Amino acid sequence: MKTVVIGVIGADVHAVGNKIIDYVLSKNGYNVVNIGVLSSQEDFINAAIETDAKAILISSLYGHGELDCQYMKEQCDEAGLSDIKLYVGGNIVVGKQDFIQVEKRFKKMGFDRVYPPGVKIEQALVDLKEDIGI
Amino acid sequence: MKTVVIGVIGADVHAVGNKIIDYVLSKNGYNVVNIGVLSSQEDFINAAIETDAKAILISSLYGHGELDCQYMKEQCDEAGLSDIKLYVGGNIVVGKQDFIQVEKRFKKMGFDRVYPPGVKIEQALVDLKEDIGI
Amino acid sequence: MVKNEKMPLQDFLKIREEILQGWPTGEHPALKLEESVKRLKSVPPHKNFALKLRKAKEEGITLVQPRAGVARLDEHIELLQYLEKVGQADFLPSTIDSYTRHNRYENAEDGIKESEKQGRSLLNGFPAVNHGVDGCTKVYENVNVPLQARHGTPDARLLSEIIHASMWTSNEGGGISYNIPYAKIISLEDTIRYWQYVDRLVGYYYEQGIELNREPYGPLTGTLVPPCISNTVAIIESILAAEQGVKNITVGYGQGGNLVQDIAALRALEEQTNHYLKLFGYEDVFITTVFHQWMGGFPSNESEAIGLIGYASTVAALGKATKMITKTTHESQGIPTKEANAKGLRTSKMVVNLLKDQKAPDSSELQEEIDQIKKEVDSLIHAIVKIGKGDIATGVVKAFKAGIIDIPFAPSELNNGKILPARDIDGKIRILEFGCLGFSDELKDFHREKLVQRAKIQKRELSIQMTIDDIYAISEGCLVGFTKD
Amino acid sequence: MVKNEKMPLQDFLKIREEILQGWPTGEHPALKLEESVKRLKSVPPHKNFALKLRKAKEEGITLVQPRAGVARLDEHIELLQYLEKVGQADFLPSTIDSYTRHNRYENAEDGIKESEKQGRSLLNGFPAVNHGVDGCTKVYENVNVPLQARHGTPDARLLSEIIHASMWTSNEGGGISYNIPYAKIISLEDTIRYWQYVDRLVGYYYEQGIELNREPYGPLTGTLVPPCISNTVAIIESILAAEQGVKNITVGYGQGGNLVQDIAALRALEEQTNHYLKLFGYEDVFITTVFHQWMGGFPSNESEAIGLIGYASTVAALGKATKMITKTTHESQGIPTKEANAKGLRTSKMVVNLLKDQKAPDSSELQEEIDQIKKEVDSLIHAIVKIGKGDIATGVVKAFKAGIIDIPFAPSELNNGKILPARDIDGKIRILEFGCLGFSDELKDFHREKLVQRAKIQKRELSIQMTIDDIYAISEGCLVGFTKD
Ligand code: B12
Ligand code: B12
Repeated sequence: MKTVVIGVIGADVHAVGNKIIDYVLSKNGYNVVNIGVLSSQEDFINAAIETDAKAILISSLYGHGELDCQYMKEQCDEAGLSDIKLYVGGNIVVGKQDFIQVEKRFKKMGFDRVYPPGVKIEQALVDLKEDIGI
Repeated sequence: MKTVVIGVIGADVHAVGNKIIDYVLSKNGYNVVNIGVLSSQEDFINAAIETDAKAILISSLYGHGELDCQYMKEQCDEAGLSDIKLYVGGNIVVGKQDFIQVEKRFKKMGFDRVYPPGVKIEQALVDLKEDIGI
Repeated sequence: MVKNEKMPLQDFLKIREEILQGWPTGEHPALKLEESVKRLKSVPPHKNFALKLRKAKEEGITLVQPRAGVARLDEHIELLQYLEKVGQADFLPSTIDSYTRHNRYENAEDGIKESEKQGRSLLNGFPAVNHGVDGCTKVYENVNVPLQARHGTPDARLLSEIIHASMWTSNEGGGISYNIPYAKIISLEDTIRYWQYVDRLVGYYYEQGIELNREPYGPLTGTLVPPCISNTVAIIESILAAEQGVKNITVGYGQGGNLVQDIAALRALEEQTNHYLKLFGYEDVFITTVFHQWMGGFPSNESEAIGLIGYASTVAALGKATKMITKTTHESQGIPTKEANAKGLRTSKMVVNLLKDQKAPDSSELQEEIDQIKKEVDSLIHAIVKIGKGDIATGVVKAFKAGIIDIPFAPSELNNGKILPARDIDGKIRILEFGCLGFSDELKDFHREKLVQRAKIQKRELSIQMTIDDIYAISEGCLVGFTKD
Repeated sequence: MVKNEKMPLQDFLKIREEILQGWPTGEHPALKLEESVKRLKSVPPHKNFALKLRKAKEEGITLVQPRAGVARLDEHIELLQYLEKVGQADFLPSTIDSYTRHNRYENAEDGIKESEKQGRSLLNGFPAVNHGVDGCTKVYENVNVPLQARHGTPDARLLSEIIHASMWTSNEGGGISYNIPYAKIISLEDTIRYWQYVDRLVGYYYEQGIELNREPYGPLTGTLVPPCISNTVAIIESILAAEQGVKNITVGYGQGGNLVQDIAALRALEEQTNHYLKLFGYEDVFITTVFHQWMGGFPSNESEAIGLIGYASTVAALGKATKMITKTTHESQGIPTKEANAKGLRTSKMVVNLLKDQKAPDSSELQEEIDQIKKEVDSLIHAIVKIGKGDIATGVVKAFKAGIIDIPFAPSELNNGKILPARDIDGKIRILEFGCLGFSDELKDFHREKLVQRAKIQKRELSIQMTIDDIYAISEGCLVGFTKD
C-alpha cells in the first residue's frame, strides 16, 4: 500500500475537497496521511518523511497558491525528498487565468502534475497510479 | 394639427409597438394615420398623399427592414413627397449589429431619422417636434 | 361554414394533389405517401418528437428547445448541430422565414440566392419549402434529436407535407394561433380548413402506425395575453386536431410573469385540454405542455435578459411543463447568434435540471387561480359552442367576429381588438376592457376589483396607460408597470 | 468560561487600548471614540446600512450585495464604484484578504507592496487594517451606498474598530461562524470573547445614538449545511450580539437548493430569531434576513453558473429576504473580474425586481418544513442552554465539544465533525449521520426515513457516497446526486 500526503497549504481553510480527497484515495487503496487545512510546506515535508510517502498532493483553493507553493520543490530536495511526486490542484491562482500559462509556471516551480479548477480527484487517480502505482 | 403616417412595413406583423405609437402620438397632439401591419411602400405613400402628412414613421421589427425599405426615398420623391420626413425604427436589421453602421446605411438610403432597438416612441417625440412641430 | 369534421380521405388526397403543385419541390418521390410512411417508420425513437415527449412526461422532467433558422442549408445544419452539442438542446426547431410563412416562395428563393451571394443569412428563418425534401432530409440526417417546424404560417399545407416526408416529427401551429397573431386579413374559415388538412395528414400517418406530435401555438401575441384566452385557443385547436386523428398534442402557454398565475395556467391548461377532449369524445389523445419563456419585449441589458430567462426556467420547472422554448440575451436586439442561442439554452437547461426533483407545492392561492382560469375558459368555450350551435369550428369563427373571443394586440382585422389587459398588484394579468368577451358579470367583477385594487395602491387611474406601462415594464426591469413622473 | 454577559464599559475600554496597539494604523485621531462618534453621526441615511435595511424591510423588497475586495486602495475604490454604477449594487462590501483575517498584517503589507509593484492584486481581498482609517475613509467617501466589511476573521477587533471609525456601517461575522468554518484550532471561548468585543463596540455606538448593522455569517461551510444548524448558530450569535447592545441584526442563510426548504429556512430563521431574542429578554432588536446565493461548488460552465444565480435570486425574492449576496459566473474559477461581478449583480437584481410584488404562497408543504426546522432548532437550542446551565455562551462552547452542535465539513478541530448531510429525494438537505447532534429520536427518525426513501428510489445504499455525490451534484447540473456507473 503506497502512502500519499494530502493537505491544504497556507492560510487556506477550504476543507471540503480535502475531506473528499482523503475518502476517495483511501477507498482506492492508498494509505492517506491527511494533514488538513492551514498547513505549511514544513508540515507536508515532515509528514512525508515520517511516513515514507511516495507523493505529496497539495490543495490550494483560496488564491494565494502561487505564493504558498514557492520553493516547495527546493525544500523537498533539501529534505532528501527529491524523488517524491509533487501534485498541486484546486484554484491555485487568483482569478480566472489561462490554465496553459498557470501550468507552465507551476511546472517550472518543480511540480510534476498541475490541475485546473474543477478537476475532481477521481479524474487524477489515473495519473497517480501511473506515477507511483497503488 | 400635423398629420403623420405610421405603419409596419413588409411581411411584418408586429402590432404591439404600432398600437402604442398610435396612442402616444395621438395623445401628444398629432393626427395619426395608422395603416397598420403588413404595409407596402405604396400604402405608406398613398396614405401620406391623401392626408397631406408631414412625416412617415416606418416600423420594421422582423428583420427584413433593410430589404423592405430600399428605394423608399426614391419612391417618395417620385410621388412628389420630397419634403416629407422619413423615420424608421424597431429592429430594422437581422441580428444584433453595430448601430452606427446601421444608421449610416439607412441615412444613405434617404431616411432622416433612424432609431435603434429599444428606443421608445416617447423618446422620439422630441425629434418629431423639432422636425415638423405639432 | 367550416365544421369540426374529419376530412374524408378522398377529399384529403384530392386537395393534396393540388397542394403538392404549389412549388416545384412538391414533386418528389418521398412525397408519395407510401414512401413517406416508409421513411417515417425508419425514424428511431430518440428522434421521434412524440415519443421523446411521452418519455419526458413519464419522468416528470422539462426538456428545452430553442428557436433557430437561417436561409442557407449548410449554415442551418451547422447552427442546429451547434445548438445540439454546445447548447444541449433536447429538441431542435427549424424556424421558418417570413416569406415562406406567407407562401411567397419566389421571394424566399431570392433570399436564399442573395444569402448565398453575401455569405450570410438575409432571411429571418429557414425556407423549408424551397429547400424541399432533399434539404430537409439532410437537416434530419445531421442531427440526433427530434425536429420540429416552427413558424406562423396561415397556410402551411405544402410546408407540412415537406417536413413530415423529411422525417421531422412535429409541427407547430393552428388555424387560429397562426392566423390572428400572424396575419391581417386572412379568413379564419380558410385557415381552420388549412390546418384541418395539416392535422389530417398527421392523422393519416397515425393510421399507418406513425405517431407525430402537433403543437398549437400558445403565446399568441406574446403580450399580456390573459391565460384564459390563450388556453381557450389551445383547447379548441386541440379539439380540431383530435378530430382529424392527431393523438399527440403539446399545448402551449407563454410566461405571463406572476409565478402563481403561470403555474396555475399550465396546470389548468393541461387539465382542461384533457377534460374537453374527453368531453368532445376524443379518448386517447396524449397531452403534454410547453412553456414559452417571456414572449413580450425583452430587456436590452444582457445580464437582465439572462435573469429573466433564469426566472422563466424556474417557473417552467416548478410548473412541470414537459417542454420549454428558450430565449436569448439578444432577444431585444435581433435574431441571436448561435453562441447566444446556445448560452440561453444552457442557462435554461441548468435550471430545469436543478429543479427536476421539485414542483410547486399545492396552495390555496394556486388552487384559486387554477379555479379562476378554469371558470373563465369554461365561460369562453361555452359561449363558443353556443354560438356555433354545437360545432366548435363554426363557433370559433363566429366568436371572433362577435368579439366573444378577442386576442389583445393582434394584427388581424378579424379580431375584435377591444380587449385591454393589465396587471393586478401581484403582477397577475387581468382584463381592464372586455369588449364583447364571453364573460359573465361575475367574472368581469373579479377582474375589475383586482385592477381597482392596483389603481388604489398605485394611486392612479384605471386607464389604458396602465396597459402601456405594463407592456414596457418587464423590459424596464419590473413586472407591474408604473408611470414615472 | 465565557458567559453571555454585557462587557462592562471599563473592561471594554481597557481591552480597546491594547487592541489599538496591534498595528500602527490603530493610532489615529479618528479612533478616539468622541471623534469616531462624530464621524458616524455625519453618515447620511442612504449610506447607513442599518437604516437602508429598515427601509427595504418596510417595502418588502430584496436588495443585492456582491463580494469584492482587492489589495490596492485605488483599485479597490474603482472596483466598488464599478459595482455600484454598472452592477447597481444596493450595498457594497469590502471583502478582506486572508492574511488580515489571520491578523498577519505584515504579510498583508508585503502583499500590498508586491501588488503595487506588479500592478495587480496578489491578495484575495482588501487589507483594511493596513490601509487604516485614512484608506477606509477614502473608500467610504467614494461610494454612495452603505459599506460593510465581509471577512472570516476569528479576531476582528482591530479591523472592526478601523472600519466603523471609517464610517462603514455594517460588519459581518461572529464568534462561532467566523471560527469553526474559518480556522483549525482557535479556541471558541476566545473567539466568542473577541466578537463580544466587536458587538460591544456596536452597542457603545448605539448608546451614542448611532445604529449600526451586524450580520452573523449564515452559510458556515456553505456545503450541505442543514438549515437547523446554520439557523441555530445565527440565533445564538444574535443573542450574543443583542446582549452587548446590538439593535440591528441581519441573520443569514445560504441557499440549500430545494425551493421550499430554502423559503422555509428563511421564514423559520426570521421568526425564531425574533422569538428567542424576546425569550432571552432582548425586546427592541430589529431583524432582517440575508440569503446567500449557492455557497458550495459552482458549475464551471458560465451559462450554467448564471442559471444557478437566476434560480437563487428567485428563491430569495419569493422568500422575501431583505438582502441577497450574489455570486458570479467566475465562481468556480477564481476571484471574479469587476465585469463578471457586475453582471452577476445585474442578473440578480433583475430577478428580485421582477419578483418584488410576489411572495411564496402559503402551503402545507412549506408550513410543515417551517415547523420541522423550528422543532430541530428548538431541540438544539434547548440542548445548548441545558449544557450551559442557562448560559448560551458557555452552552455553545460545551455543545461544540460534545458534538451536540456539529457543522458539516468544517476545518476546525473544535468541531466534532461526525455529522454527514445528504439530500432527500426532493433535494431537501437531511442528515445521514448524526454524531452526537442534539436531536431527539423522533427527529432522527424523520431524517432517516427521508433518506431511506431516497435510497429506495435511487436503488442505492445509505452511505457517505450519497453525501459525496450531493457535494458534486450542483456543479454537475443537478440537485440530488447519483453515482454514474
Ligand atoms: C412580441 C414579439 C412577437 C409577437 C408579435 C405579436 C404581434 N403580432 O404583435 C410574435 C410572437 C407573434 C412574433 C413573431 C415573430 N417575430 Co417577434 N418579437 C416580439 C418581441 C419579443 C417584442 C416586440 C414587442 O412587441 N415589443 C414591445 C413594443 C412596445 O416595442 P417595439 O415593438 O420595439 O416598438 C417600440 C419601439 O421599437 C419604437 N419603435 C418601433 N417602430 C418605430 C418606428 C419609429 C419611426 C420610431 C421613432 C420608433 C419606433 O417605439 C415602439 C413603442 O415604444 C421582439 C423582441 C423584443 N423587442 O424583445 C421580437 C422580434 C421583433 N421578433 C422577431 C422575429 C424574427 C419574429 C418572427 C419572424 C419569427 C419568430 N422568431 O417567431 C415572427 C415574425 C412574424 C412576422 N411575419 O412578422 C425578431 C426580429 C429579428 C431581427 N430584427 O433580427 C425579434 C427582435 C426577436 C429576436 N431577437 O429574434 N414576435
Ligand atoms: C465552499 C467555499 C468556501 C467555504 C469553505 C468552507 C470550508 N471551510 O471548507 C467558505 C465559505 C468558508 C469559503 C471561504 C473563502 N473562500 Co471559498 N469557496 C468555496 C467554493 C464555493 C467551493 C469550494 C468547494 O468546497 N468545492 C467542492 C470541492 C469538492 O471541490 P474542490 O475544493 O475544488 O476540490 C476538488 C478538486 O478541486 C480537486 N482538488 C483539490 N485540490 C487538489 C489537489 C490535487 C493534487 C488534485 C489532483 C486535485 C485537487 O479534488 C477535489 C475533490 O474532487 C469555491 C468556489 C467553487 N469551486 O465553486 C470558493 C473559492 C475557492 N473561495 C474563494 C475565496 C477567495 C474564499 C475566501 C478568501 C474569501 C471569500 N471570498 O469569502 C475565503 C477563504 C478563507 C480561507 N482563509 O481560506 C475563491 C478562491 C479565489 C481564487 N483562487 O482566485 C473561490 C474560487 C471562489 C471565488 N471564485 O472567488 N469558501
